[in-house]
Amino acid sequence: MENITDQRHIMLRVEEKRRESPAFATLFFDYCLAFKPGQFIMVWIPGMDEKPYTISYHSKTRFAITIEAKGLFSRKAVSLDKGALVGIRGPFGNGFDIYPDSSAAVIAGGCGMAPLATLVEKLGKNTVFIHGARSKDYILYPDRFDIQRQFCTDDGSFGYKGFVTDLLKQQIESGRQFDHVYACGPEIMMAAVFDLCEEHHIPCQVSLERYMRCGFGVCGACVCGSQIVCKDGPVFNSTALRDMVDFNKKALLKSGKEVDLSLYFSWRCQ
Amino acid sequence: MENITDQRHIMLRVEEKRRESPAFATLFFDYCLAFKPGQFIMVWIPGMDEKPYTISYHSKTRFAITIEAKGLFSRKAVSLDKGALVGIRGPFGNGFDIYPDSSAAVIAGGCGMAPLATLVEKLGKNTVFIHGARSKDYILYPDRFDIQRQFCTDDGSFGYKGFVTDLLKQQIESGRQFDHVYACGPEIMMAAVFDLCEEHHIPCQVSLERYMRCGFGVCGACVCGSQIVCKDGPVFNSTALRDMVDFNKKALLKSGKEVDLSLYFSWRCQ
Amino acid sequence: MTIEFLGKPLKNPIVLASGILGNSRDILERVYMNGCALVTMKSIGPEPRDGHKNPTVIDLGHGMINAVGLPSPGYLNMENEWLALENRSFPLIASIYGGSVHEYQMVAEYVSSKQPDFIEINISCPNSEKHGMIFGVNPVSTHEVVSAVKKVVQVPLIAKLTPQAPDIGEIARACEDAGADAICAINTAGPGMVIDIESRQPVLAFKKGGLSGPMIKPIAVRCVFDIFQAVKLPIIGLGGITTGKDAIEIIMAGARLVGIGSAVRYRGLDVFQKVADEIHQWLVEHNTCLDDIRGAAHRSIG
Amino acid sequence: MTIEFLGKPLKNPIVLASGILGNSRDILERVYMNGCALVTMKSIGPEPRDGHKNPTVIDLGHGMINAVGLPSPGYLNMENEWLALENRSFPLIASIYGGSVHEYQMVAEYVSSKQPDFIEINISCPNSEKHGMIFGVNPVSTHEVVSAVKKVVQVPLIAKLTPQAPDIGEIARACEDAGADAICAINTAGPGMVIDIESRQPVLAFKKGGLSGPMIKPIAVRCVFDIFQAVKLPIIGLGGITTGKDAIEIIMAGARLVGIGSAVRYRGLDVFQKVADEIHQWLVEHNTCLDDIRGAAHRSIG
Ligand SMILES: Cc1cc2nc3c(=O)[nH]c(=O)nc-3n(C[C@H](O)[C@H](O)[C@H](O)COP(=O)(O)OP(=O)(O)OC[C@H]3O[C@@H](n4cnc5c(N)ncnc54)[C@H](O)[C@@H]3O)c2cc1C
Ligand SMILES: Cc1cc2nc3c(=O)[nH]c(=O)nc-3n(C[C@H](O)[C@H](O)[C@H](O)COP(=O)(O)OP(=O)(O)OC[C@H]3O[C@@H](n4cnc5c(N)ncnc54)[C@H](O)[C@@H]3O)c2cc1C
Ligand SMILES: Cc1cc2nc3c(=O)[nH]c(=O)nc-3n(C[C@H](O)[C@H](O)[C@H](O)COP(=O)(O)O)c2cc1C
Ligand SMILES: Cc1cc2nc3c(=O)[nH]c(=O)nc-3n(C[C@H](O)[C@H](O)[C@H](O)COP(=O)(O)O)c2cc1C
Ligand code: FES
Ligand code: FES
Repeated sequence: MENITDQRHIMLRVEEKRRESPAFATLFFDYCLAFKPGQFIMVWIPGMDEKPYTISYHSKTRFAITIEAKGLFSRKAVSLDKGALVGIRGPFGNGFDIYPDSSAAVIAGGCGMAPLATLVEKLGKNTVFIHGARSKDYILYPDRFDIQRQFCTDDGSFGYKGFVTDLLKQQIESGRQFDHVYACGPEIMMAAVFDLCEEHHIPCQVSLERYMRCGFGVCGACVCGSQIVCKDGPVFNSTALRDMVDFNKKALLKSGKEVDLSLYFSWRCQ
Repeated sequence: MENITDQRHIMLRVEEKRRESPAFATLFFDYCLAFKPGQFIMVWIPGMDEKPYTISYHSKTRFAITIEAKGLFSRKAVSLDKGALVGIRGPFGNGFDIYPDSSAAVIAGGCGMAPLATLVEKLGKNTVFIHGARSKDYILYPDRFDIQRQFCTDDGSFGYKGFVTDLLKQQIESGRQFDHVYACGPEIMMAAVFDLCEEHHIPCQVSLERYMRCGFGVCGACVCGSQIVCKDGPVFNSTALRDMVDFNKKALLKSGKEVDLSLYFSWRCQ
Repeated sequence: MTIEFLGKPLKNPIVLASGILGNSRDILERVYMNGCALVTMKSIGPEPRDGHKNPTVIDLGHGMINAVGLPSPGYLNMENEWLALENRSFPLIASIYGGSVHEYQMVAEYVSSKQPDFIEINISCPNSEKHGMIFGVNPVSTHEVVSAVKKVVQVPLIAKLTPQAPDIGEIARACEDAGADAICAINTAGPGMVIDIESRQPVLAFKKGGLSGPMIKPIAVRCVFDIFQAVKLPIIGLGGITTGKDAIEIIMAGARLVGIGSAVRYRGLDVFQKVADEIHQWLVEHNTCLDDIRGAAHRSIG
Repeated sequence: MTIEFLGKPLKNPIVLASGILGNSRDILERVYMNGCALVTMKSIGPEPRDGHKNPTVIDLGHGMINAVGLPSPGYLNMENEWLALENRSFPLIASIYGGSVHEYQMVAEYVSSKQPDFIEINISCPNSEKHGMIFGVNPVSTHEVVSAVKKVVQVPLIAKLTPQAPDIGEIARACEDAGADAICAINTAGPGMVIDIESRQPVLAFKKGGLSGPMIKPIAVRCVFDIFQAVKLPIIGLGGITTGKDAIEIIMAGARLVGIGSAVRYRGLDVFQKVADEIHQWLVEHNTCLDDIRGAAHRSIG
């Protein structure tokens, strides 16, 4: 019988924990999980809550999630130590479309690096890789990749001072041709990347974040217009984004109430 | 997905009906059923009842059951015509143990021929095949087999006048060696065959009949001492028979009441 | 396969169950475009409510367990949604719940003014401490809440029942007497509980949850059978319906329309069209029609 | 893994559910030899009763549906059986049912004189027109029948409950107040119905039937959880238990012993030994014991 991992939780113990920086930690689990970059799992801390996280490291014997300490749950997750018991189910969602032998740009903003890390590892050496963050402390995996990375920070504490879109624009304007652009980070950043891509007719894929319950397209918590983020997404391409009126505008709170994105991202889960 | 046939009924239409004699009819169904000689199916006539029947013909595209009109249900079954809708589930039970290249005797009494027919077709040409019945009208499939058959009837209307055990005894006493004896018919006949076999140290297999409900060893309707007829049987070998104190003695009525076999066989199902 | 339901013509007998997707006009429309004839909104309550913490919905393979906990923006906080629904191109059921007869009435009256095609009152939800189910297991309180709501609504009223009632036929009769126009059955069954033995904790944050999907189909079929025997009202039958044959089965038990919820997980969003097509094909193959098979299992043979 | 139950030492916590095999001394002994610590006889009634016509038991894959209909030789027609059981080598529960308080009492008093180790009263069977379940959904009639039976029996009394009760904790309290010594939960769930769409007939001759096996496990776990919270009595937990992990789960909900019925179909007659071994292994691997895990899901963490 094949392992069914998207039904009841598989209970795993944290095998290794890496403090990436004051704000980030990566939890490793020794388990063979079928997975495609961009997919996510639901992570249950018994007695606490359950939230979606992308897989940030993946091999035949191991996978990891990288968490940014923000609210109640993520702070608890970051505080877990080796041996802690966690339930996971998934992977869910569609994942990124990967095209061999094409020229790609990957644009990560803050913790948006997490889903892109395993993607970058599947793309060619000539991929352009741009990584922005608030400051040096928010740069994830500084030494992880074979590929060269361009850094930028809001405060200039590491790399270029400015936005990821500035760097992408420079690349495009310098004559570099991209077949695909992948982006993950704050929705406002992804919207800026998408706009830039539209302007230059480059197909783009971004990974969205919405409040989730089931993770498999039934409960409706995560809907964004007519799209079901957990099932149709979390990765959406340019075609989908063009029709997605709520992209970078609206999201549903836990109650189902539709609010402006700014309100959504200032909301704290109790 | 493989066909699951032992759960809910598979609904089939009678494809062909053969009136074997005034008392017997064979109903053919065009369906590929996995099956081993000696196993049985539960046959449901919607609106009526459901009873166990052995499979009397079997090929890759077809199978049949042969019914003796006795009580309410079997008379209804015998009256069904081509096109009638019947539900079947199964096959259930263990079936006969078959030993290639061994010398066997097959002893059928009346409708006990039904489970033995497909067995005989799997045994070697040198099998001794004895078939008894009340009278000529109760002889099943007179022209069916390649193998020669010895007939006997209680009234002498066909073949030898007397019992199947008489014929078997003649064979044994004439010096014929048997590795295995298979028998099906009235329990008193099977008991006589078993006794004869014990006397001559021949391994014997008989097929028992008890009232059944589930057919798969849960409800307990069919228990005979410590044996579950639908699951451990319906075929029992000499080792099992030696320990089976209720063999040829006791059976449970539909209510679960244990009665003498004579009482059981005179009882009519409402 | 067009069919009439309380005077409204529908393209087929398939209904989206409440609480499945149903969170925005756009997704309701997408469900409609995927072959569903009548869509139900997620149940609307008297107050803003977040629902329970996660885990809230878990697939068990042969069905699922959920305790979402009736999240709702609250009936007064949905103006955008109502506006968006005003010029809808599809028939709509608005589902409502409350914690008291008064709350049910308040929500119902307001929602009725927004002119959904039907209002469904959820008196059957097991996933809250105080909402809903208590009404649905007792015929007296069922009668009270249904008749109170009936007085204040301008559109046909559907009562959604729980299989947990000791005698669901009796509850359906109470609804009929109280003026309900149709019955929807069933809400989730159980409730059930799943315990993770490693952490020794119930998996759902609310501990208990309602069961849905294939494993509850026999319960749903029995309930619809009982209701069909008890009342003359049309029935929306649901609970584990996943294939056209499942739909035929619950129609034979007495359902006029067939609801689909959990099957979205098992067969995708186009399950509505698939089931509608499968029903159609079965009817053609058997040379029959919906009117002929509805309640057919009540006519005994043999 | 020996465990005490109402003063009786048992070799492990595994119980044979009533109505499974349980039809003769010899088969009960065989079940016991296959690793089961405590075996239950098929429920015994006041009169000879054939039960329903077939089909009566159908496997649905993830569980089964049955309406056997309480066949029984009648309590006065079992002398051979009682004689055979007199010198038994295994602990025995005699299960009984009736159609009225008086019948329950009559059967119970007589059966008690035959000295089974325990008497279980089945107030929870959905498969008969008039027997059993009506008592088990109402705390008042539950109290009445349990206290009446308690008066006339000389052995500890177990009350077997139905999950169909709107509040099973309340029913368990009524049993405790009435003097029951233990609770057994659950009997089959639903009832359900399965309709064959080709013949348009319910598959079971009795039309409706109780659900058992894996698909009802979440309901059983929830019921045991509720009962554990409501009363102090020891609980026999059953409903879909098929593996050692299932057994651990229902023990964590609060069960002292674990019943097995339908799993005989899914894992064979040696399911009793298998489950006992699996429990044992799990306990060893987790360096714990039954007393430690019983009711563990009630202690919340985090
Ligand atoms: C597909 C997907 C993949 C993700 N991958 C990662 C990842 O790899 N690493 C990572 O750190 N995070 C990831 N997240 C985010 C993660 O699920 C949590 O939302 C995050 O950790 C914050 O949770 P919290 O409970 O600690 O904070 P909260 O108290 O919930 O608040 C933090 C912020 O999260 C948002 N939010 C959380 N819950 C809600 C809600 N109910 N309704 C509306 N907004 C809400 C709000 O914007 C809020 O400002 C992912 C989310 C999704 C949907
Ligand atoms: C494994 C197995 C295989 C079988 N194969 C065949 C077969 O191939 N062909 C065939 O014709 N029959 C076969 N039978 C017998 C068949 O199942 C029916 O019992 C038979 O057809 C008579 O049923 P009836 O309802 O017509 O008669 P009934 O009214 O039931 O009475 C006929 C006789 O059947 C016995 N009987 C039936 N029901 C009960 C009961 N509830 N309790 C006790 N005794 C009962 C009694 O001895 C009774 O005298 C088989 C039975 C079993 C167990
Ligand atoms: C995740 C989820 C949420 C639900 N929310 C509601 C709800 O808000 N209101 C309601 O009346 N029913 C709700 N239900 C019950 C469904 O409408 C339906 O009655 C039940 O799931 C049985 O149908 P199914 O087996 O097709 O899913 C919900 C079911 C699920 C699975
Ligand atoms: C075929 C069958 C017959 C049953 N007969 C009885 C009975 O006579 N008395 C009773 O108390 N329970 C009876 N039950 C219920 C079981 O004892 C048990 O409570 C139920 O099946 C749930 O357990 P399981 O899922 O392990 O089977 C019967 C169950 C089945 C499947
Ligand atoms: S989280 Fe439930 S539909 Fe997306
Ligand atoms: S018929 Fe049910 S155990 Fe044999």
